[in-house]
Amino acid sequence: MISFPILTILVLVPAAGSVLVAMFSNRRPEWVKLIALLASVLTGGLSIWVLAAFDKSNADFQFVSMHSWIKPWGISWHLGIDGISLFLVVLTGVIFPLVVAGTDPHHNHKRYLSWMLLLEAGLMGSFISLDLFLFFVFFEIVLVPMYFLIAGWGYEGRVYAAMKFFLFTMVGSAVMLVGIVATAFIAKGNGPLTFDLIELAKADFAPSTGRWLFFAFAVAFAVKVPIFPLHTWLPDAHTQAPTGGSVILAGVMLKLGTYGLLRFGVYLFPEAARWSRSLWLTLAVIGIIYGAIAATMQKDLKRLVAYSSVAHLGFIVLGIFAMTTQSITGGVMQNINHGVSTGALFLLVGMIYERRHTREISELKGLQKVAPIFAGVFMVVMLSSIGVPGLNGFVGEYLVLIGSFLTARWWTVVAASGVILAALYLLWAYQRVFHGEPDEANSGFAEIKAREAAVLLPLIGVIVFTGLYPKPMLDRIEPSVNRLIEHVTDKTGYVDPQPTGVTP
Amino acid sequence: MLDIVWLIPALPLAGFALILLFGRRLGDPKAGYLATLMCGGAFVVTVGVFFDLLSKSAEERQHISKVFSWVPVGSLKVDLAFLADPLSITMCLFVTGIGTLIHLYAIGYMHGDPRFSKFFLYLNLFALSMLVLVLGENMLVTFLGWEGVGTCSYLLIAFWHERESAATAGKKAFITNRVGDWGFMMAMFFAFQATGTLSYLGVNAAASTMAQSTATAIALFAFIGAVGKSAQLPLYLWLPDAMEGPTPVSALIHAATMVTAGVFLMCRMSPILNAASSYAPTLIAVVGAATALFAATIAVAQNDIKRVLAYSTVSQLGYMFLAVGSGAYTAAIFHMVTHAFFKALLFLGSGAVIHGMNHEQDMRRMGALRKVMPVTAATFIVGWLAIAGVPPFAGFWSKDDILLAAYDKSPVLWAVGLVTALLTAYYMTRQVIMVFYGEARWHDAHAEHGAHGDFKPHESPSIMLLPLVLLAGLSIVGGGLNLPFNAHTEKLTQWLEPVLGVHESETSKVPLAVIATIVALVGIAASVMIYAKHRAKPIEPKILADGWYYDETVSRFMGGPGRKAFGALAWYDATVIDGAVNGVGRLVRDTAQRIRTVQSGNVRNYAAAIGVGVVLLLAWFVVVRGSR
Amino acid sequence: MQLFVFICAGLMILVGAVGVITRSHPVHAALSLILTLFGVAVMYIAQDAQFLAAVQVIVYAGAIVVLFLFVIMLLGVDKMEDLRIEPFKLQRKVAALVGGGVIGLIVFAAISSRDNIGLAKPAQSDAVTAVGTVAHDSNVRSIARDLFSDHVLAFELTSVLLVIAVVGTVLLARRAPKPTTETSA
Amino acid sequence: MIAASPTSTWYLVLAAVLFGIGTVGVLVRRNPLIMLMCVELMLNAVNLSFVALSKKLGDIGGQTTVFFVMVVAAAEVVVGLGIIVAILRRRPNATADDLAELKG
Amino acid sequence: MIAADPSFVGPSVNWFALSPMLVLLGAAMVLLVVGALVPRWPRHFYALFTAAAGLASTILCLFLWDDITDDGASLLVGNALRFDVFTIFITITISVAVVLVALVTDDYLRREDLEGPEVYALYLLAAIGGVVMGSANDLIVLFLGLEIMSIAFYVMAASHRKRIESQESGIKYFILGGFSSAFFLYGIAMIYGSAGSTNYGRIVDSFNTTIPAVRHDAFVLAGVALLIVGLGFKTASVPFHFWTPDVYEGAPTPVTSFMASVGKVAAFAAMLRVLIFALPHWRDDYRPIIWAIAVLTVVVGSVMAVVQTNVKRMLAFSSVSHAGFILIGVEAAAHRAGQPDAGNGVPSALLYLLLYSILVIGTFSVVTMVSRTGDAATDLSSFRGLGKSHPVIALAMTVLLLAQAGVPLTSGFVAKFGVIQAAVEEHSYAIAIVAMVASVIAAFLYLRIMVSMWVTEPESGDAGREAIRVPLWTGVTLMLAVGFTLLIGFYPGWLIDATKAAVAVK
Repeated sequence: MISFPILTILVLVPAAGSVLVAMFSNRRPEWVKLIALLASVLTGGLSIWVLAAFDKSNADFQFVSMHSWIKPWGISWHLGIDGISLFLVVLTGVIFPLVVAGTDPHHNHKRYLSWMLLLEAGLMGSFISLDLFLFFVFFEIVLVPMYFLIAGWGYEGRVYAAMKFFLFTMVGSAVMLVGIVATAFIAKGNGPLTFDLIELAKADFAPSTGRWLFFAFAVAFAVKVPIFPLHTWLPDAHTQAPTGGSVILAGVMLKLGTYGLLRFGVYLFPEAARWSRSLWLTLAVIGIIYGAIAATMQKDLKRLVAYSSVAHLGFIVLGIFAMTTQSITGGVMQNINHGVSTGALFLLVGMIYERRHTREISELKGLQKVAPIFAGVFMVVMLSSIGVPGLNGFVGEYLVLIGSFLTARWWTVVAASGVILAALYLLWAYQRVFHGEPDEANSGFAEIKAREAAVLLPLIGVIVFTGLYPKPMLDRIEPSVNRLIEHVTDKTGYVDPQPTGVTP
Repeated sequence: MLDIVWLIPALPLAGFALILLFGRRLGDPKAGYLATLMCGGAFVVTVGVFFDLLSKSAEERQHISKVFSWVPVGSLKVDLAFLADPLSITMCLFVTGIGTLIHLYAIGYMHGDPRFSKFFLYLNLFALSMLVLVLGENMLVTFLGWEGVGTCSYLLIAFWHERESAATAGKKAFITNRVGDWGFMMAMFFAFQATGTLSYLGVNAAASTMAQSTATAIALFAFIGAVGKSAQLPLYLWLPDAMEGPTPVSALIHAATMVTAGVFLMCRMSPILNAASSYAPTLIAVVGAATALFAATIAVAQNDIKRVLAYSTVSQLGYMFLAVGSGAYTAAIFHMVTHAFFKALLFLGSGAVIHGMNHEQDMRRMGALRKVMPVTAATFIVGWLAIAGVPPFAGFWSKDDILLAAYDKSPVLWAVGLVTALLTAYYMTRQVIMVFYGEARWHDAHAEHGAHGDFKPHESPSIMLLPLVLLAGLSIVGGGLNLPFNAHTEKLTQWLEPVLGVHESETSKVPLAVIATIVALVGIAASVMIYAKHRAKPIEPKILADGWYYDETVSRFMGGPGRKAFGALAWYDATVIDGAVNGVGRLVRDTAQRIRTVQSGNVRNYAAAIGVGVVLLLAWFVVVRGSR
Repeated sequence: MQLFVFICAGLMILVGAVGVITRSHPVHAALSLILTLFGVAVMYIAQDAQFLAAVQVIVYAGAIVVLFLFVIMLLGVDKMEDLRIEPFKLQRKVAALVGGGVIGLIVFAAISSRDNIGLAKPAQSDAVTAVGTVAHDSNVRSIARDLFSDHVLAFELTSVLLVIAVVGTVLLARRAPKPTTETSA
Repeated sequence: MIAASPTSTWYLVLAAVLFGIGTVGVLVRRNPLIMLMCVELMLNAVNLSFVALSKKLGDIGGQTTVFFVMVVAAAEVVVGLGIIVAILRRRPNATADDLAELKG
Repeated sequence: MIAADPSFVGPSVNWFALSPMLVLLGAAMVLLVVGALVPRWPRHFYALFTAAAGLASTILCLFLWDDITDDGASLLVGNALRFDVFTIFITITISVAVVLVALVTDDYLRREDLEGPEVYALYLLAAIGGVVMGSANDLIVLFLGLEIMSIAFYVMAASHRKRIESQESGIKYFILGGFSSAFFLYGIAMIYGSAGSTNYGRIVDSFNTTIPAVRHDAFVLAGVALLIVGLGFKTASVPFHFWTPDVYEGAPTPVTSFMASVGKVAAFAAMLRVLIFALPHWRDDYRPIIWAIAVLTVVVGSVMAVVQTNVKRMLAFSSVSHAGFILIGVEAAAHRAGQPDAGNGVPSALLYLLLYSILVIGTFSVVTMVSRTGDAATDLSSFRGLGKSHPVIALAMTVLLLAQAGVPLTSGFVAKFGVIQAAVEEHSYAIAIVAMVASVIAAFLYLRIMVSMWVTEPESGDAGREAIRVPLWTGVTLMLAVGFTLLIGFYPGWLIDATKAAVAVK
């Protein structure tokens, strides 16, 4: 479509920014911050540009850039973007500037921002790489900055949390690496060795083989999502990470898991995905209910949000493996919605922490009286997280459910009850934090500041807009989803079920 | 005129937006006027649409105005579209109409409240959601409004959120509603799978062709939603607590609009209900009747002026569902309308009383108020007569229709309805007497209060009285909408016929009507005997006062076992699952420590280790591989 | 005759070896070592390796053992080592197991495949002649040929080896700047 | 076959036994010097088998090898003794068991 | 006298092919002579001269590489050495290691004020031993090379006269080394007995002829077993690894890095030569053993490293687990032993060796700096606050540690990927997965070091500590190592091609 290697630039800009920041003197934090902000804003702008230039009639990969990288191993620098990854890229591009602008590390801006930008580069890369090896590289490299962000700028238990996060994820990717290599070699046959996603997707694997390989991939992604029972790294990491870290972690990083499941798991091994669907559906539903219940009982505001993520991501997994146009589209969209609303939630919790230096729900009380606007913002974000129609959270969730209902009725019936629990834990928390008469500790709670508002406003805007008018988003996601399902159909003969009275 | 249906919700939306932006600057009372203006405007538009529809022939009284395509994915095509037909317009009429009055009233009631403008912000948002709900062309749009009103009720009930009770009540309302919403969602999913669309027209059209089981499923799940929204057994819990909200809210939510959404939904989907297997409607009727009776018994023993009304609302809603279950949808709508009139009146009246009593809600501290607040008293009495079912007030006619239908369904249901009617008359009378008659108990009241010098209940400002008067008028003549004398006088039936069909009944109406009237009078008489003439001791057993301990049991379960179970799961997560993870780490460390002892630092041990290795290797090669 | 020689030499070897590992006094151990070395030397002769026998006696029995004794004396570490106590309970059991295992397995291997050994007739490079086959070619001469043809590199490497030995001893023998307990010059 | 001349197998067996004894020695003796001697025993055993094999094969290479081994042995002994001297200078009468500072 | 013998023809010698070795040897000699004659020579000279020698041999190797690509491989001095890309690759690796270590050693010796050209000479001589091991075509030559290297190591390990630990490690290494090389030698004897020669080529030929008879010949197999023992000891594979942590901890830190790099390279080169090139007939016999040893090594190494508190010991155990990874490559190679298409096993192992030795030298150069005067401060606590006091050094160390942990965009990942890929190609998935999981365990310890560098706050005791000095050449070495690590991380293609060339059939 265009010769300009926009996607490569998307990765390089933040990376370059990171190096630049790292080289800059630490004595001038404001300059460092400015550079970081510029880099991230530029990236964001580029990602928006991609969104604008994206051809929604084209279901295939766009802006593809393809260069050979490690010839002897058949590895290439192959980037491309389609409806499934498009909005994740935009999300990444948009959230980072907000985080850079909106959150301050308590020490050593320079290092913090440098890691942040590196993280952005890694995330961008993993969302747009179409080469398994390349993807793995980004997928792994992301751990490093996140590890340092948590361990360096986190709270009391940060070292443990960071370690847990790093090792937990690494175990998963260890298995995946073997899976990747095995896939390449098994698919290769007599031809040349290649790690190119599109080439490999053409290969047919014997069912048994495909299933093993699929699980090798799935484990890694299941850890990342996280799917019950591999989720315990998440509450610790989220809670201990600095606000910015949590926002990225919940907003973008978890999506690596669901995205990976869709892009690599299902796309490469449709048969295995179909074969094991009931397992994943069950785990997803368990995750939804389990996460919600666990969230209800948390005493720490951040932990609560973290567990809510477990529940929300459960919906996405449900959608992916229910494998209907609606459910997958909903899942992909839910990726973004969850990113926005949970990201915003973490920002808000962070602001509360900055003011009160506690995350304990029991320490907070009656904030709505002293900071009504802040409370209002929190309310809106919370409602979107609960999934109230008219806000973004609903659309994705609803699509997932209505789509899954066609293929996985009873799982859906149970999963839908998750919306009740979501209301339960969030409203309960909201009541304990914002309602009632503030005690003297909380009566001094400051109203939302201009900068904070500036950071939150875009997110609120997205929340409301996508809630009321999701069509533009859906129009871009759906073709790629259909293409994926057609691919599954070619491989397995599975047909996307249509409701009676509708001719596909 | 029909093309501007979208304007009906648009106006409150505009109000919402304006107040959101400039509310603080407008302040008290301008914001109120703005909101009222918008709601009133909506009413005017509605009237216009109404007449436009009226001018058309019955068949083409149906107009869809699509705003934009909302959620189009694959075979799922959902538009944000509004359906203007007799049913929705009827709803709109009284939603906007009564809504306007309540807005107006609220200006006076909320005067001086620090969050005045915010209140109207919520009110407009509520009106908007309600209108979306009723105008929705498909289930999803309805659901949008459905959840919207739920959210607004949460916001409004918890309006005075500094009060723990208020906050809790709001939360309770929202969550209980969510349970219902789950049902509604299920209904949608079944409908979509069965018909591939969510628009009412499509689904209803397919009703005749779809499998009966599917129809039943849709109907029952939708009913679950309705139960949640319309506070039927077993989900009525939230409604009495919702009295924590400001009185206009109670009026708006409980009397006129929100709670009737459930009934509306059932009527909207009546074809499905008809297609469903017979036990579905029966179930609905039974639940309705049971709720009606149950709530009425509780209302008998309440002392909070608003709680009485709340339970009576639950009871009246039970009536409506009884009607729906009996297939008399028109009757249900009819009663909905009249009930909207008189219940709104009663609530606002009680609000006026509370206002005049400086937020005193306990009827035992009132009495003889008719002297100090005559207008309120007068209007309230009208409402009382209406709800008690005394001809020719509105309540009598609508309730009569329902009882008739119930009788056709089954005499038992009819009997239950009748008992409920008796009780209704009884407790309403009790309330009127306790509040407006007898000796004034509020002089001593303030002694305990001791708050503000010589305390004198006062009549409310005219801006609050005006709505009362208007509503009182409506409560008197409201019955005129659907007089059962002959087909010609049954205006509402004819009007709604294209949507809801007619409920044929060969039972002669007169005897039933007579019986109903007698029963009502008996109830009133009994109440008078007890509370005015003190001929007998009041029968107010604690169990009734405490609502059969149902609420307590539930909340005790939630707070006790329920919470424990949740706690157990959290414990499991922290101990077992996370424990397993950390356990692996510990395992590694321990093994390492054990191996470490071999690393003793002594050369000879190392040599020994090497030697062992040698022997093992030799054994493998010589014995295993060598001996072939 | 050969048998007799084998038995005697074998006895020397084994007795000496056992002596080395059982004599608690280092000097005695060293002397037993000499016994073994001589036994081995005899074996060499019996196997037509006269040159090696000579070297064995000169280098081993002569130089190396003397070196041992010298060090023993020099450091005065001629303290008796009490072999009755063994700090590690398992050590001796393991030692027995290892020794027995090694001997047993190798002996088994040697016997079980006695026919295969020598099956491969080495492809002789022209410079090398078989042991004792050609009369005019003595053992020394053939070793020399082999040494300077096929194994010349190895031969050169030994020089490197010796250089290292020298350098190493120099480096190690150098006195630390702050001399600790001086035993002797 | 009574007065049989010993075949190379006999030598190999003898060598194996000698080797085993040397191994045991390294494991049981605590005096580093004697451990070194035991290593020498092992090397001699190997030499013995080399010679026997070269005889059996009629190949001189084995003997050449033995020559190299002797050189190596010499070098090892020299260096070994050097290290031992260096240590025992500091810690007289140190046995192998005493040298266990580094462990874990 | 011999020369007079008409019938004697000495083997021809291609001197140019031997030049790298000769350069190293010559340099060693010069150092010794100079050291003896001119005691007060500027200290720099020794190190730079050694480095120069290493560099020279590297460059020579590059020329030789061209020759081989043109004329193909050949045998040197009476079939004693194999002259092929494999040899060249090993030689280059070792020479580079010499260069880097020499640079570090200079500063080290001065800090510890230990004199002497001897150490450098030993480096060079040991390097020769290593090269011989890598290029030997004859078990005897291999044995001599191994002894040359080992004896040099014994001496170097014990060379820090002020630290009793150094000498202890020396004697431990010496006794165990002698012990194991006795086994190794015995193994040679057995092979010699059954093959009638110690020359790789002749061994293969003779087994080709005698194979049906000796297919399950216990004597040969015993020989194979003992050879594996000897090589296993040098490569520090479980259960022959016990010396590693003690020696690594006790030896002077630069020497440790030398042993960890050159020692491993040479030992594995020898292992590949012997098992893959000399004993292909027995691949089905030894492959399971290699498999088992590889798994054990990887797991034990990683697990044991977790509980260490001394960084040198940690790295020692991590080097054990790295050895396990290389063994995986060997295992993969064993599948193809003796086949025309050598597969990826050998190349991946070679790649790993090169990358790892540079990694480990870099890592130890940091340890050298941190260990401060006396070379004793190698406890985890001595790294506390390094991120504050020397951010650049800490960053470099972090990169190296991440590389060791196998994080992408570092050479460590390329290396690991290589062996994993080789293993998977031969369908040994189990070993691959075990190895990867073990590497996660190992990652824990690298993280621990990073944490103590970046996160842990310096404690009161640290104030009194001697400040860490960053000498010029050590810094240079570190930067070279890091640069290389990243370069390969981003752009490994050419190096992979090179390793593939090492087994390409000519």
